[in-house]
Amino acid sequence: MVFSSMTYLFVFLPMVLLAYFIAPPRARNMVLLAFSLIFYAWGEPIYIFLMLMSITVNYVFGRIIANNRAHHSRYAKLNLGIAVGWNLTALGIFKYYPFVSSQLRGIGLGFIPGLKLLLPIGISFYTFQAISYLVDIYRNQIRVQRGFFKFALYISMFPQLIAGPIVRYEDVEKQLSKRKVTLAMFGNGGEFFLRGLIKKVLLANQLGALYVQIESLGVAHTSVLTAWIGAFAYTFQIYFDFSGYSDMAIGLGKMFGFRFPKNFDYPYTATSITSFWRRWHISLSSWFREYVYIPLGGKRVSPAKHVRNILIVWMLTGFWHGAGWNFMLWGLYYGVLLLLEKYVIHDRISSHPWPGRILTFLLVTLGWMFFVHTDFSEMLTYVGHMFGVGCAFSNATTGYFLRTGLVVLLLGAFFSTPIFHRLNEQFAVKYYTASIALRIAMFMLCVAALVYQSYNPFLYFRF
Amino acid sequence: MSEQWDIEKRRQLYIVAFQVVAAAALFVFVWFIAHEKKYKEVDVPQFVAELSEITQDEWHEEDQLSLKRRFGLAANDFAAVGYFGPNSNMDAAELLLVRVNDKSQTDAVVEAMKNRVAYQCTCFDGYGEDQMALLKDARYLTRGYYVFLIISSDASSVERAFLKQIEP
Amino acid sequence: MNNHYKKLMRKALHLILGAIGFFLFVSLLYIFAVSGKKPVQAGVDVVKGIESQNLPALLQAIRQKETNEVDVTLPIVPTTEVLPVSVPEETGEITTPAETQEPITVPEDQASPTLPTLASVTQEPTTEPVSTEPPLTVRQIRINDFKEEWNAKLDANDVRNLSAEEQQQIHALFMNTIFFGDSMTQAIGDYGFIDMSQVVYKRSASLDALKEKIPEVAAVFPERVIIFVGLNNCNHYKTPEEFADAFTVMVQSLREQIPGVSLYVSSLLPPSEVLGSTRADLVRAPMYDALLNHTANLLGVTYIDSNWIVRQQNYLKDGIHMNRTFYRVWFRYLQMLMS
Amino acid sequence: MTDREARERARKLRFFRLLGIVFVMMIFLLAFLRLVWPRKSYSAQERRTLAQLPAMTTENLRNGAFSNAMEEYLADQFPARNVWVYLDELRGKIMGEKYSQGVYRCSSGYLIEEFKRTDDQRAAKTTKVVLDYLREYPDISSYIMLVPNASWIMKDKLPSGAPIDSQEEWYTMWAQEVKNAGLSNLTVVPVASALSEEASQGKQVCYRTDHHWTTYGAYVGARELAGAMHLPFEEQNWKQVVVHDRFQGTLMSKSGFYSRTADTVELYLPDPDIGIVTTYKEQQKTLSGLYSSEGLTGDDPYEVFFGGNYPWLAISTTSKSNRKLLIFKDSYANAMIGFLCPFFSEIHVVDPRYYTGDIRTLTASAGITDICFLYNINTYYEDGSLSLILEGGEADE
Repeated sequence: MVFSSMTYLFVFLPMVLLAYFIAPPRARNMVLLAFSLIFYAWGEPIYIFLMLMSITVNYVFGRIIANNRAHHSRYAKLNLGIAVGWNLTALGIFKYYPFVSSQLRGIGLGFIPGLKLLLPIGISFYTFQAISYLVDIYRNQIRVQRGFFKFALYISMFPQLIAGPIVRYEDVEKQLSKRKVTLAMFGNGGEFFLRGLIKKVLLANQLGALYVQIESLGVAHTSVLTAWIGAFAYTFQIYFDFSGYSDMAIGLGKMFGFRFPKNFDYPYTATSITSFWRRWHISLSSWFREYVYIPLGGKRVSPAKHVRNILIVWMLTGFWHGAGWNFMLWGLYYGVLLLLEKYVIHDRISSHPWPGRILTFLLVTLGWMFFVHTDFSEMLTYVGHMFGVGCAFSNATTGYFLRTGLVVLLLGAFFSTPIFHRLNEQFAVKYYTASIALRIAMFMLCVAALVYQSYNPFLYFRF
Repeated sequence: MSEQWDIEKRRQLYIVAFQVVAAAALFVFVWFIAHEKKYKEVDVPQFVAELSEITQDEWHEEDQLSLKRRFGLAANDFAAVGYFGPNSNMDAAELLLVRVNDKSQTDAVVEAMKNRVAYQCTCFDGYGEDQMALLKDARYLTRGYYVFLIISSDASSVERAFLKQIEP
Repeated sequence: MNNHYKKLMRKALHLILGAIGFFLFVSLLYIFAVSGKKPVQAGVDVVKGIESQNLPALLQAIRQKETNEVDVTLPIVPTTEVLPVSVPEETGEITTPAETQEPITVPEDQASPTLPTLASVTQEPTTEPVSTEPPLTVRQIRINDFKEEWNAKLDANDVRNLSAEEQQQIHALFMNTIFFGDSMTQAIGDYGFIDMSQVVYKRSASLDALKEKIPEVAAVFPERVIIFVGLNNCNHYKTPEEFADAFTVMVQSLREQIPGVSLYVSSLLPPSEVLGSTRADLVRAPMYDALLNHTANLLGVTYIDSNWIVRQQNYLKDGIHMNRTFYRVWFRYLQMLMS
Repeated sequence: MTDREARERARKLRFFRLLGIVFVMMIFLLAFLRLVWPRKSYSAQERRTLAQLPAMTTENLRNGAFSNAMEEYLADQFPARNVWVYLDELRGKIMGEKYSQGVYRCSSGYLIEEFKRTDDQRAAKTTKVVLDYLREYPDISSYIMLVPNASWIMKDKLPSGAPIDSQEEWYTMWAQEVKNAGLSNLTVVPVASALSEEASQGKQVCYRTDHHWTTYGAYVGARELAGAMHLPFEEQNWKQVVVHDRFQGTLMSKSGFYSRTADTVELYLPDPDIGIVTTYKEQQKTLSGLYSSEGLTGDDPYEVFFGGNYPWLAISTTSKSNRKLLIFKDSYANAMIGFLCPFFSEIHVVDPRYYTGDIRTLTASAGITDICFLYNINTYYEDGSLSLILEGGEADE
C-alpha cells in the first residue's frame, strides 16, 4: 500500500487512527504492529513471511550478540557475521539474483537457473535497519531489545516501512517503550503528512507526466532544450516523490509519537556534490558512512586506499538503488565527482555559492539521466540529445513544453528551497486561520488529483 | 562446574541449531517463491489439432471469424490461438486454446469462454441432455500464458494430455 | 484550557464548513459546465418523424421500384408455371385426408392484386385448392429432372459442398428472406449456408412457442418467410389436427404482422428408422406432415416437399436432425424452385 | 525566553493544534461520506461501468488482485467523483496543462486528438489486404477515402509546437503506395485540401469536443467522393435541420477537459424527400430512415446517425439509380452515408470492427457495383480489423 492511495487515505488511515487512540496505551504497540503487518501484506501477502522471518532471525541474533559481546567477543563477532550474512543473502537473492543470474548466463554460464522473483517491497530499507541494529549492539552503542513485539514494531513500523527513512534503533529506542502524543505534535505530524502528500500528488506526478511525455518523443520532435526540460522535470520529480514520501513517513511517525530523523535537507540548494550528499537521503548516506566507509578506514588512510574506499562506497550506494549497470554507473559517477571535488577542485572554487550551486544542480540533473535509463542505448540517446547529438538546439516543441511545463517547474524550483519553508512558517504563525484554510484547499486538490488518476474513460467509439 | 559447562554447551547447540534453521528457512522460502512453473512452448494450432483427435467428438477446426463471432475475441490480440468448434448445431464439443501476450489478458479470455458456455447452455437447456452434460463439465485451464477451454465428452483425457504436453 | 480547545474546535468546524461550501461552489461550476446536454426538441421531433414513417408503404415503394426495373430487364416467369405443391411420395401407407393427395395449382388470375411484389406475382398460391388435373408444365419437368439427378447423388452419397458461386446465388436469392423455425432452421445458419442475420429460431419450440418470435421476424419486414420445423411438434401436439390448428394460427399471425409477406413451409421430416422404432410418438410424424401440407395449401402457404431428400445416413446421432449433406440438397432444391 | 518568543511559540502551538483537529476531521468526514455515499454502477461521463466492491477470495488476496480491485472500487465510488475530476481539471487548466489521455486542449474551445505513428507496419498490412481484395473485383469501381482528423485540418488550433506526428506526411506516403499498386478500378479520393479550405473560410468541419467531422464536413467529403463517382451531386438539394445545439462529445469524456463551447449537430435531409429504409442485419431490425432519436437523446448525440456502429446495415432507397454500393467504414462514415442515399438504390454498410460474416459472398451476392473504403486516418492507422475480415480469399465452408 502506498500513502497516496484511496485505500490508505480513506480506509486504512482512519481505521488505524481510531484503533490506536481508542486502545489503552499498553495495547498501542500491538495495534501499530498489527496494522503494520496488514499494511505490508496488502498487495503482496506472501512476503509477510519473509518479513516475519527477518524479524525473528534478527531478534534472536541480537540477543545472542548482546549476551556474548562482553565475554565472548569473538563468538559475538561470529554471530554478527552470520546474522549480517543472512540479511545480505536475503537482500541479495530477492533484489540482485535475477539481475546477476541473467548477466552470468549472458556470458555463457547457462547452467545458472533464473529464478522468477518479485522484489519484496521495502526489503532494502528494513534489511539495512536490521543490520544497523545488530552492528550497534555489537559495538555496544545500544542496549538489546528484549521485547519481541517491540523489536518487530521497530523493523516493520508502517510509516517508514517501504521507503524509509532508515531509522537507527537509537533514534526510536525510548519511544518504543514510552511515548506521548500531544495534539500539537499530532498537528505537526499532519503538517508533514500534508506537505508530503502535496509534494507527491501535486508536484511529483505532474512533473513525472511531463518527463514521460518528453522521454517518449520521437527524434523528429526532440531538441537539446527539450531534453534538458525533461531532465529537470525528472530531477524535481524524483526529489518530490522521494522526499514527499519521507515527509509523509515522518508526519505519520509524529502522529503516533515517533520522531524519525530528517531525510532531506534541500539537496538542490547544495553548493557542492559533497554537500548534496549530506542533504540527499541522509539516512542512507549516513548508513553507508557508518557501516561501510568508516569500517574500511574512512579517509584516515593513504590516498590510494581512500580512493578505493570512496569508489566502493559509491558503487554500493548505486547498486543499493537497484539491480542494474546503470545504477552502478550512477554511483561511480558520484564517486568520481566526489574524488574530483576532494583532490582536484578542493577549495579553488569561488567563495560565492551560486556558481557551485548551479554546477552541482546541473551535474545532479545529468546524474539522474544515468539513474533513470536502465537501457544503455536509450541512456546514450537521451544524454546525447542533451548535448546536441543528432538534434537541433531548440524547436517549436521546446516552446510547447516550456509553456505547458513552466508553472510546475517553477513551483518545483520554489518548493526545493528553504525560502518557501521559511515563508510558509511565518505565514502560519501570522495568519493561522488562512494558512489552515490553504491546507484544506491543497488537500482537496490532492484528493481531486487522486480521483482523476482513476479517470479512465472507456470509449468505444473506436470499437 | 561441569554442570555449568553442560548448560553452556547446550546453549551453544541451540544457537547452532537456530543458525541452521534460519539459513534453511530462508532457502526453503526462496525455493517456495521461485518455484513457479514454467510451461513449455507449443505450436498452438497444431497442438489443438492433436488434442482434438483424442476423442470422437464431433468438431472441426474453425477460422478466426468464427472465434470473433462466438467468443468476441480477435485472434490477433493474442500470441496464438487454436480453435475447434462443433460440427453441427446439435454438437457442443469445443476446444479453444489461447496463448495470451501478457497475463493481464487472461481474465478477459476466461470471461469470454464462460460467456460462450453460458450461451450454449441456454441453447441446450431442457433440450439436449448429453450436450448439457458436456457443457456442465466445461473446463477452463489457466497455465502460465495458456488459457484453455475444453468442452468434450472426455474432458479429463484432453486435460491430461494438455497438461502432459506443456508441463515441464 | 478547556475554553481554548472549545474555541479551536469551533474554528475547525468553521473551516471545514467553509471547505464544504467551497466544494459545493465547485459542484455548481461543474453542473454549469456539463449543463444543457439536451438536444433541440424540434430536432428530436424531426428525427422521430423520420423514424415513424410508414415502413410497409416505404418498403412497398422500394420493392415496387425494383420490380419495375426487373420488369424491363428480365423476362418474368410466366404465371402458368406457378410452383405446384408436390405430394409426399411415400405417404401411401398412411391414411391422410384425400384432398392432400391431389396436386394443387393456382389459376393465373388469382394473384393478390393488393400486393404486387415480385414474390406474390410469381409465386403466391391462392387460398382455394383447385382439383382439376393440370398439364405437366415445364417447371414440373424441371423439378422431376432435379429430383432424379439428386436422388441418384444422394444414394451414391456424392453430394458436394456448395461452390462459392452457388453460395453467392443463394445469398442473393434470400437477401430479403427470413428462415424461421426451431433447431431445424438454426442449422441453416450454423452450417453457414445463410448469414445468421437471416435466421430467426427458437430451439425445441412448438409452434405456439414460436409465435412469440414472430415480432422478431416482423421487425425485419422480410419479403419471404420460410418455415422449417421439426419433430418437437409431434411431442407437443397430441394429434395432427392440433398441430394444423396451431399452424393456422401462426400463419395468420405472421400475415397480420408482416403485411404482404410470402410464406413457405418445408416438410416436417420423419425421425430416423432407428429412432422411429423406439419412439411411438414420433412414428406419426408423416401424418403431421401430410396435414401440414394440406393446411398450407388451404392457407395459401407454399409447401416445399423435402421428404425426398431424407436419407438414413444423413441423420445426426439423435435421429431427428440432419447433417450438412441434407441441407446442401435442400438449398439447391429451394434455389431451383424459387429462381 | 522573551515575551515575543513565548507568544510566537504559543501561536505556533495553536496553529498545530488547529491543524491536528482539522486533519482528523477531513479524513474522517471523507471516510464517512465514502461509507454512506450511494453506489453508482455507471458513469455517463466516462461511458463505462464503475468498479464495485470486489469479492474477497484466497486467490485474489494472494496474487494482489484484491488490493488493486479495492483501490479501483474506492476511486470509482468516491463521493461526488465527477466534481473532483472537474476540480482537478480546473487545477490543470490554471497550471497550464494542455495534454491528457491523448487529447490536446486547443484554442477556440477545440479538443484535438493526437496522431502517433507508432506502427506503420499495421497500416501497411491493412493497405495490402485492401488492395488484394479489390484486385479480385476488377469490374467493380472502387474508391478509397481517408479523412484527415482535426490534428491535420485544424492544425492552427493546436498549441504551437505540440509534438504530434504529421498525418499529411503519412498520408502522402500511403497515397503513393496505393498509386504504385496500379489498380485501374481504384480511385483514391483526396479530401484534405477541400476540408482545409472550408475550415479556412470559417466553416466548421470538425466538432470542437468530438473526434468526428461535422455533418458539414461530411457534406464536403461526400461532394468530393461524388465527384470521383460521377454522381449528379450538385443537382441535389438539402434541407438542414439542427438537432442538437449543446453537443459535448467523446473527446471531452476522454480527456476530462471541459470545453465551454458546445457544438451544433445538424442533419442534411434530401430535398425533395426520398424513401430510405435501413435493415440492421445482425440486429434483425428494419427501420425507416437513417437516424435514431434514441441515439440523439443518449450519452453520445453523434449516435443520431444509425444509433451507433453496427456490423452490417443494408440500406434501400427509392432512388431510381441502378448502382449498389458497398462501404467499409468506421464511425466517420455514419454522418456521410445520408449524402449518398439519393444516388444508390442499395447501400451495404459494413463495419469491419464488428462484422464477422463472409465478405466475399456478400460482395458477390448483393449485386454490388461500387465499393468504397471510408475511414478517418486515425482509425485506419490503428485498427487491424479490416485485415481480419478481408484476409483469406477462400472461405472453408
